[in-house]
Amino acid sequence: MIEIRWHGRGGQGAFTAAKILGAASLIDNKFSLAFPSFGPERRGAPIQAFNKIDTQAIINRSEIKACNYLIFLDDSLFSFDYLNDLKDDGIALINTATPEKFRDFSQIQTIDANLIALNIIKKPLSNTAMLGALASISDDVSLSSLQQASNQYLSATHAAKNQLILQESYDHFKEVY
Amino acid sequence: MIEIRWHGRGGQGAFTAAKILGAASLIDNKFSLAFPSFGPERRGAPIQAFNKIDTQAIINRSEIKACNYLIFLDDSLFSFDYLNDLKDDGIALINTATPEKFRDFSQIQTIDANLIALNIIKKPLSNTAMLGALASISDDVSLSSLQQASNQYLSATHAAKNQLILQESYDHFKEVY
Amino acid sequence: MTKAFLSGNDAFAEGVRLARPQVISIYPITPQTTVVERISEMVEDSSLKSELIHVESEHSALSCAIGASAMGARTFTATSSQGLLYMAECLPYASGGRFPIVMMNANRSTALPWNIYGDQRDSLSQLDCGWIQVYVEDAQESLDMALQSYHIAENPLVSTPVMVNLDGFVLTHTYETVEIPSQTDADRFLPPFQTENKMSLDNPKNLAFSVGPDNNMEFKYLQHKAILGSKRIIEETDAKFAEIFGRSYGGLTQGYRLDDADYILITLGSITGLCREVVDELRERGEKVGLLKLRFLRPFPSDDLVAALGSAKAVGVLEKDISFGYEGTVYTNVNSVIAKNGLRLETYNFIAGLGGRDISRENITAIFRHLQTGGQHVNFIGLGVTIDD
Amino acid sequence: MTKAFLSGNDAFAEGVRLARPQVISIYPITPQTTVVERISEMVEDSSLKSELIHVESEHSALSCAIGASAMGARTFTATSSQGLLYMAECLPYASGGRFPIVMMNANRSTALPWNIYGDQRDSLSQLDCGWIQVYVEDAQESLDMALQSYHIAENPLVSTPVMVNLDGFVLTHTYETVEIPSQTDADRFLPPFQTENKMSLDNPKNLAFSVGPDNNMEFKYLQHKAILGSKRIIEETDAKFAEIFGRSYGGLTQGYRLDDADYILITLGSITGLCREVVDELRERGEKVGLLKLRFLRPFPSDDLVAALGSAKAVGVLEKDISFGYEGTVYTNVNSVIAKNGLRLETYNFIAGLGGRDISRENITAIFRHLQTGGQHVNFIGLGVTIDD
Amino acid sequence: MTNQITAKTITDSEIFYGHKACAGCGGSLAVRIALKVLGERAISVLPAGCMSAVGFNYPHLCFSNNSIISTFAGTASMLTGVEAGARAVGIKNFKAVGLAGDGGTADIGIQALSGAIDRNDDILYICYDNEAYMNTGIQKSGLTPFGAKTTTTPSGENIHGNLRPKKNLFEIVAAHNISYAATASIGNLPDFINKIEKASKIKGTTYIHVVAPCPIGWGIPVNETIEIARKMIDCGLWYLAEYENGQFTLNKNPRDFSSIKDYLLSQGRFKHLDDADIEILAAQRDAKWAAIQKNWNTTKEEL
Amino acid sequence: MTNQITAKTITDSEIFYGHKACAGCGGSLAVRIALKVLGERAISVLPAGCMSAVGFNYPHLCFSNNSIISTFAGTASMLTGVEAGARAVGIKNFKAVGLAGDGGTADIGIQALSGAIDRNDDILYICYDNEAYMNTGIQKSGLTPFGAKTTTTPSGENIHGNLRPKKNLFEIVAAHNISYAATASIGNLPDFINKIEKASKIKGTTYIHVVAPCPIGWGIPVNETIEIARKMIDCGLWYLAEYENGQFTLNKNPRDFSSIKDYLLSQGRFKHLDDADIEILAAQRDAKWAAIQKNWNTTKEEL
Amino acid sequence: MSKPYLRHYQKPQKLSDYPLGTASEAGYLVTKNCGWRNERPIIVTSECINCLQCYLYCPDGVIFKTADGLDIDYDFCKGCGICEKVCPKQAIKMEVETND
Amino acid sequence: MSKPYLRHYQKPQKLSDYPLGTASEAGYLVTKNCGWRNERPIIVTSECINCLQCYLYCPDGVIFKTADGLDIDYDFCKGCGICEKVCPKQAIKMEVETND
Ligand SMILES: Cc1ncc(C[n+]2csc(CCOP(=O)(O)OP(=O)(O)O)c2C)c(N)n1
Ligand SMILES: Cc1ncc(C[n+]2csc(CCOP(=O)(O)OP(=O)(O)O)c2C)c(N)n1
Ligand code: SF4
Ligand code: SF4
Ligand code: SF4
Ligand code: SF4
Ligand code: SF4
Ligand code: SF4
Ligand SMILES: [Mg+2]
Ligand SMILES: [Mg+2]
Repeated sequence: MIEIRWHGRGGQGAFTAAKILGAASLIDNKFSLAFPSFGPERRGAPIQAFNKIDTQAIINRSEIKACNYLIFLDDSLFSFDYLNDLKDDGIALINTATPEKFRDFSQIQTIDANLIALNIIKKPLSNTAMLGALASISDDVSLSSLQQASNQYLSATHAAKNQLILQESYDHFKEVY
Repeated sequence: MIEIRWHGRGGQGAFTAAKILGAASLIDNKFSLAFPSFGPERRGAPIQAFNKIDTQAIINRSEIKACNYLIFLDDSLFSFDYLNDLKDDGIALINTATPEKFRDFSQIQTIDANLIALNIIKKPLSNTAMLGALASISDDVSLSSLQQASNQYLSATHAAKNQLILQESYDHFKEVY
Repeated sequence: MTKAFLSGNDAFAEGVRLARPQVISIYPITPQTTVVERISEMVEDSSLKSELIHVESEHSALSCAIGASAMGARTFTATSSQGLLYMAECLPYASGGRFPIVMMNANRSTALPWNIYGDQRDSLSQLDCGWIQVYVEDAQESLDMALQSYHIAENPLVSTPVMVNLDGFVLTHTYETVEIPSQTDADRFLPPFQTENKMSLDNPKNLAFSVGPDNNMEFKYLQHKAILGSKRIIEETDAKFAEIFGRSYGGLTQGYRLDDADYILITLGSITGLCREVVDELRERGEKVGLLKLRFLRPFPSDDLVAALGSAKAVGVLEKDISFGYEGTVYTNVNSVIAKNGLRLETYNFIAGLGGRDISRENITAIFRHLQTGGQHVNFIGLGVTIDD
Repeated sequence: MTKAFLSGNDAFAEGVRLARPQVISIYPITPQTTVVERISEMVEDSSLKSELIHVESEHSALSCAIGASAMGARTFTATSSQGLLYMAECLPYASGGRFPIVMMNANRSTALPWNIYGDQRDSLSQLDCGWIQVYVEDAQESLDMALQSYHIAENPLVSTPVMVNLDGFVLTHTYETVEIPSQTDADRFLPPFQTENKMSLDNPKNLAFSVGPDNNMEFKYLQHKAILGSKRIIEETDAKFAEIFGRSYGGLTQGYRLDDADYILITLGSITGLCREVVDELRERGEKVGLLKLRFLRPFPSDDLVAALGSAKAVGVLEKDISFGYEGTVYTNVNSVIAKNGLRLETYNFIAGLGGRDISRENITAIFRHLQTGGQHVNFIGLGVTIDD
Repeated sequence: MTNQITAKTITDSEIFYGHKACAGCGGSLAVRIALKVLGERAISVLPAGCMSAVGFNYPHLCFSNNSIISTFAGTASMLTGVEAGARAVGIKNFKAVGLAGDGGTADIGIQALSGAIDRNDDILYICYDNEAYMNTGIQKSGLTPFGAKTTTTPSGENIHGNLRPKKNLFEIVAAHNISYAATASIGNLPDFINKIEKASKIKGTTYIHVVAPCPIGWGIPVNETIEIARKMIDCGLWYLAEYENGQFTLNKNPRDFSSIKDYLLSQGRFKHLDDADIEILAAQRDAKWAAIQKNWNTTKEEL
Repeated sequence: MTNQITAKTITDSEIFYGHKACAGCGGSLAVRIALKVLGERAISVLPAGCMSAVGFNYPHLCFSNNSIISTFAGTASMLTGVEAGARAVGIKNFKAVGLAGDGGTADIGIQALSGAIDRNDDILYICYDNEAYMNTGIQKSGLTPFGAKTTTTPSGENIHGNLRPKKNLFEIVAAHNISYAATASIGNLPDFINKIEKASKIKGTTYIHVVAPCPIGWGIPVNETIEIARKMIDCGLWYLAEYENGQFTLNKNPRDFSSIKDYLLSQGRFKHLDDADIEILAAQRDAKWAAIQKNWNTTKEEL
Repeated sequence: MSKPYLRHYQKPQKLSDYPLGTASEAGYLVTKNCGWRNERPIIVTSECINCLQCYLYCPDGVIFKTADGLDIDYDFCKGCGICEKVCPKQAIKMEVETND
Repeated sequence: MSKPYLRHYQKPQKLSDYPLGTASEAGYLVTKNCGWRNERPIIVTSECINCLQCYLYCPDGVIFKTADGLDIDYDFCKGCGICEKVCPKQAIKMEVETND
């Protein structure tokens, strides 16, 4: 089972990303759960969202402790302590404009998702870009499924642009590797 | 155990009589319960009230089925069927201005309680008179205790007049016998 | 000490007066109403000095009491049936906040159908709400438990609200002889209310807060532990009460002729008296029967039950209650003790008195017969019809 | 039939849409809110044609549903926690009036302390209210039980409201794959609502009347009998559902690897999945463990329990609930079956997940250990502190 | 105002009949008349209170129209459900009417009532105001007037009965911008009948507040129910008015008031009032009327 | 009106601090200011709603005064208990204040509020109106204005958001003959401050209805909370007024209104409104102001 | 003219005699109210001008129109005397109820 | 000046560390709110006329008076930008928050 934790601020769309990822696994004929964390904090406060992905039905709803992927929609949310929450081969994926800070850590991958989003939708909404990035660095979800799934959670106009973001962020890593 | 059922209309004071009787037994160093019957009917509708009197504490709160005394505050409430609810030596005590109708029944005693009350308090409030009558025909409660007890349930002015009613109705039967 | 001829409600009101609550919220409902009427008279004539608040509903009655308790005031309210359910949200609120409010509940059937008569479905349906629940038998116990309840509730180790249940009409509206203690003795028994669980200008607090998954379970455990722990306080309270007033009720339960009893009937509330009479009758005939009156339903008297039932052959639970689609709730609770302790005896449930149906001496005798001969587990007593389909 | 990636609440809303309720009253409360939000969208976009009523409270939500049901309309409402308690008065009202309303409850802890997370104290505290109570495990069962519940509730032999319980957040807000049946199939499954228990201009009725001591107990008995009788209807409904949709849930309970199981864990709701995994794990190690999921708490599945537990050595009840001063209510209910049937096995209670505390795989494994080795009867799982005093 | 339905033309059918109310009960008259005006197609919702208590005792059922008891707090919300449900199942030409006491309306029921008005549900809500919780035996409600003795506002040395003025429910309802609201009294049935008739034809929420004395609770002989209701209007402690289109209209504009003292002291519940208490009530009345005369439309007709 | 407390003189103490409200939350500003005016001796009661949700998370507690969360329906009744309890235990010079949202006040809480006013309990009740149930994620309340999109009044092909006008709560409260009631807005804090100060000195029930925009629910940038509150007043969809001694007074009498369309379309919740919808709102506004100008005292000062 | 009327009632003998839910025939009377009455209203036809005030104001609705005036359903009249009070012609007399 | 302030918080280790009931010390903060902030308000002292509008309108009350003007408690400022908007002198600038 692949376990993923998203870090974002309320309103950044971390949970939407998790839902798109879950819906994409469905298209991939996998099983998945997507769930938010809840708390009293409001829009703007740091929040988390979660995915579990597996080839068989997932019936364990308990908390995720160790992650295959930790995804940060915003590098201000990252702290190095979080690396302890990764499984042995886990990866932390960080949206940052200053990748050099993270260069020394083999478990960390970075992408300037804001930049990609800003170019396409004029807003620093990083969530879709991070999905594209994830598809790129992992075999657990396919870009095409993400593209299909994202349509379900976004209005038609948004969806089209998000396709572009997905593609671009996907390509970003494909180039890197 | 002495079991008594009062028949009256709401507002005629059947339950007050039952309470005075109960309080009087306390003075007599007996034990007693007094309880009303309840229903959706309002002022004016026929209602019942009950007493249980005993020389030992009464711990049985179930309904009274067979009575030692059935007391009717108003003869319009009486029907001969009720005599079936009397214990073998039970007595029905009826407030009536037409005693002749009941003359043939050994289980029935009558008194014109309204008349007594009218004379003294100018209202046909029969309940105290029926208490006096009961004291007279039975050994289960004393007049003096009733007089003492009635003070607890009535304002000072009322109480004084009720003493008179009690006495007069008590004497009524003493004369008869 | 004086003697008076009072109803269960009147007696309870006297107990409340003696306890000197500082804030009282009232809302009428049959058959509770005469309690709040008596209390209104006491406030009017200054025999009780208290803030008397005419609230607009039972939800408000208990909310108001909670607010007052949060200021450290001793509080009282009373309700019944629909009213208890209308304030249901406030029940775990008061207990979870550990506010030692005392509330009288006049046990009455709940709608639908509408019915103003006594059964115990109202309070038993809210057994899980975190309150201590007492069921009393007669007017004297009503008065005494009004006083005792504050002593239990306000003990800092308990700090939990207490609901005192009086059977509607058969107890609330039945007049009988009651001893009324003196205020001096009452004051000797019940000290003024003191707690840390309150606001204060010198030591401001935030109350009734949220607690997330991190700590919530600990708060719940503390609540549970406090009620379990109240068993001891209940016994101590009864002992102190006995010392001052010469009356004692024996704590969580009260047994009757249990020694060597093979067949035991468990009761609660005002039906107990009649059952005792039947026990006497049967004992006279040489039958080994006994009775256990449950005074407290929470904390549940597990230990007392084990002690009482240990060597019995069969036990019956008589209750004015049914949990639809199963059985009476008290029965369920009793059975659990039996299962946990591996007791070997038959258990039977007698559902009676729903909606005010009279329970007769014959009914009780038949119940003991049933215990002796065996039969169905769950029995409706006094149904007026053939169960044809 | 289509597949979608939906939360438990979303799935339930889809089920409601397929059931075509005619009147829906809504009031928000976390974590129920997204159900009524989905339904609002459906009404707005006409995929559901229904009178959508924005009521001012939960008491009003259920009162409104009762009124509509009294006209013969199929009705829906939903609530959670404080909301369920705020409408508590209307619960026995709806069931006593035999109005086959379907209500979703998002299981959430009740205040105090405030807590929005999932535990089952809300609905379990109202177990006696005369409703049929279902607990579902995942989003698919949520959708399916929305449909099935109407089929059960509206059966004239049942005519009793059904409360469908979804664990807050872990089920209500967790997204997973769900099959959505076609409207055609749904219509084939669920016929329009018909009843005699309603007003009509041709045949005017007086409803929700009072019934005094004379007849009241018979009405209560009828209610009890209807819920007991619903066991058969529940099974028939499931069979019909299986026929049309190819999914089946097995009626009142669902067993898992019970054959020859010595140690059985009883669960309800969404924790069941994880427990199944642990059973598999232990079975693989050769341990004779099994699981029984209680789907319905009322009617209580006594017969299923006897059948399942008959030859076990120990049984555990895992519940997100505590009846303060005693034990978990489900445990109490299970123990009663054991006592009545004289089953010889140890029983244990595992109170977990209060206020949203996570229940881990390790917790479940430890629970099975406890079943095997024995220990305390009532256990709080996952307390974060030393129990020092 | 011309009467459309009169004693002559009103249906002969009795819809609320055989009930167990006290002799001379004003509330039962209000309910009887309301249902006679609305007719057999009215669907009535009555909360706990005297009228449901005396009318719905299985098997003795006193409403010949479709009727239901609601929870005490739930009159208006159940009414909403009834109305929506009736429409949903295709019933046409019916009127959903609530018939609730003062306590059930002004106190515990106000949340639901306020909500229904806010939704403008197509219902008629009639509050029969007997100025206390009567079904439970005369306790103070929000509509109990200043000075009245009830069992929870006893009068004695320390306190002279209820210390709070009567809640201004008619205007509270009107402040919701309700489609139509009116006050009425069983002392003036033609006026009450007209208002019911008018309200029943309006789509949206309508409200009628009808004073209906309770001889038991007020402490008057059972044959004086109508008289006391009339005296209450005559002495200015009640007024007949309507609210429509954002405008208040006074229907009867008394030239001067009859004795308030006479009205009060003829009732047991006010017997303890001294002159100072009566002065307070008179002052309250005068202030109210000053505001009425200033702010409301008043009809020409002075009675 | 002369300011008695100003930004200069108001206490430096922050009583509501460190809370978890969204950035730019209007409600938190209303609560912060109210408590700064009332001071440390205020005892506050907050029902379920955003402000209690963001302020009372054990062990993180954001009120430095005595404060308690009430049940959602029980703000006013708990406030009554707090006030009575405080007096009963001998506390002096305190003010019991309720701080409740629009849903908690106008819908589920109105029974208790109405009851407290009826008793004239010595409490101050402040409703911070963000025009929806925000804590649960933006659902329609009785105070949600006509046209607004919420999650339970979605806007789409069939329905253009909420179809019911905003409940007239200020006047409903006033109709209770309350000692003092006022409207306010966080767009005008000096006015709000004065009114709190004034209310706090009155013995008896007082009520302040303060509009407190919620950037999340209204669909505006978080830095525009104050601006939108001001626009709402300027375009005439809100007004600053008081009710005292049976009399309404308009505090600010705008000579003319700024564009209602501008106000509406700058918010996400109104973006779907077409001109016809906007016309309806404008007409409602004009009718309201016509009534205000006719019936209320208006100050000379025209702004 | 229609109204709830008195039925012969037999207490249910078996469970199936009870209605489903709490819904039963509207306007179904099983007991009279005459037991309330201490005084009996008598309409003095000769004095009556048929103004219908008594008909209108009777709380129990027991005064009904007949071909030639008004009559009273004494099964349900409670004897409150309101009719006597509202009659402008003193055409109703209250007579003490006899017991037969 | 007083206000709730940040404490060093340790999760209770034993049951007796928990309060009685749900009553705990008022104004007890254990976490900062600066994680909210994307932009940081900077008061340009030279432009400031000390009109206190920013102080008054800050929803979080984090602007406080100092001996020589105003300062901001950045532990709790959420960066909403309301202060910038209400400042009549544009004396507050919002700067993009850096991560260190
Ligand atoms: C929740 C709840 N609380 C209390 C009651 C008890 N109760 C029933 S009727 C009634 C009095 C009703 O007073 P009102 O509404 O004025 O009507 P009236 O009896 O005067 O006709 C009360 C308090 C109830 N049924 N439900
Ligand atoms: C009885 C009950 N029903 C529902 C809720 C859920 N609830 C909590 S806060 C809230 C919304 C509050 O809205 P409002 O009063 O306007 O305050 P806001 O959140 O907008 O500040 C709701 C519906 C609850 N706590 N209790
Ligand atoms: S108590 Fe009053 S309102 Fe109730 S039935 Fe009797 S007269 Fe009517
Ligand atoms: S949702 Fe709105 S009202 Fe609630 S905290 Fe956020 S901004 Fe404030
Ligand atoms: S006495 Fe009363 S009940 Fe009888 S007819 Fe006259 S008004 Fe009607
Ligand atoms: S009120 Fe008198 S005159 Fe008029 S109809 Fe009746 S009896 Fe005849
Ligand atoms: S940015 Fe917002 S929180 Fe920070 S100081 Fe300015 S107004 Fe206050
Ligand atoms: S608003 Fe601007 S000018 Fe005024 S005090 Fe603040 S920073 Fe200075
Ligand atoms: Mg009334
Ligand atoms: Mg709000």
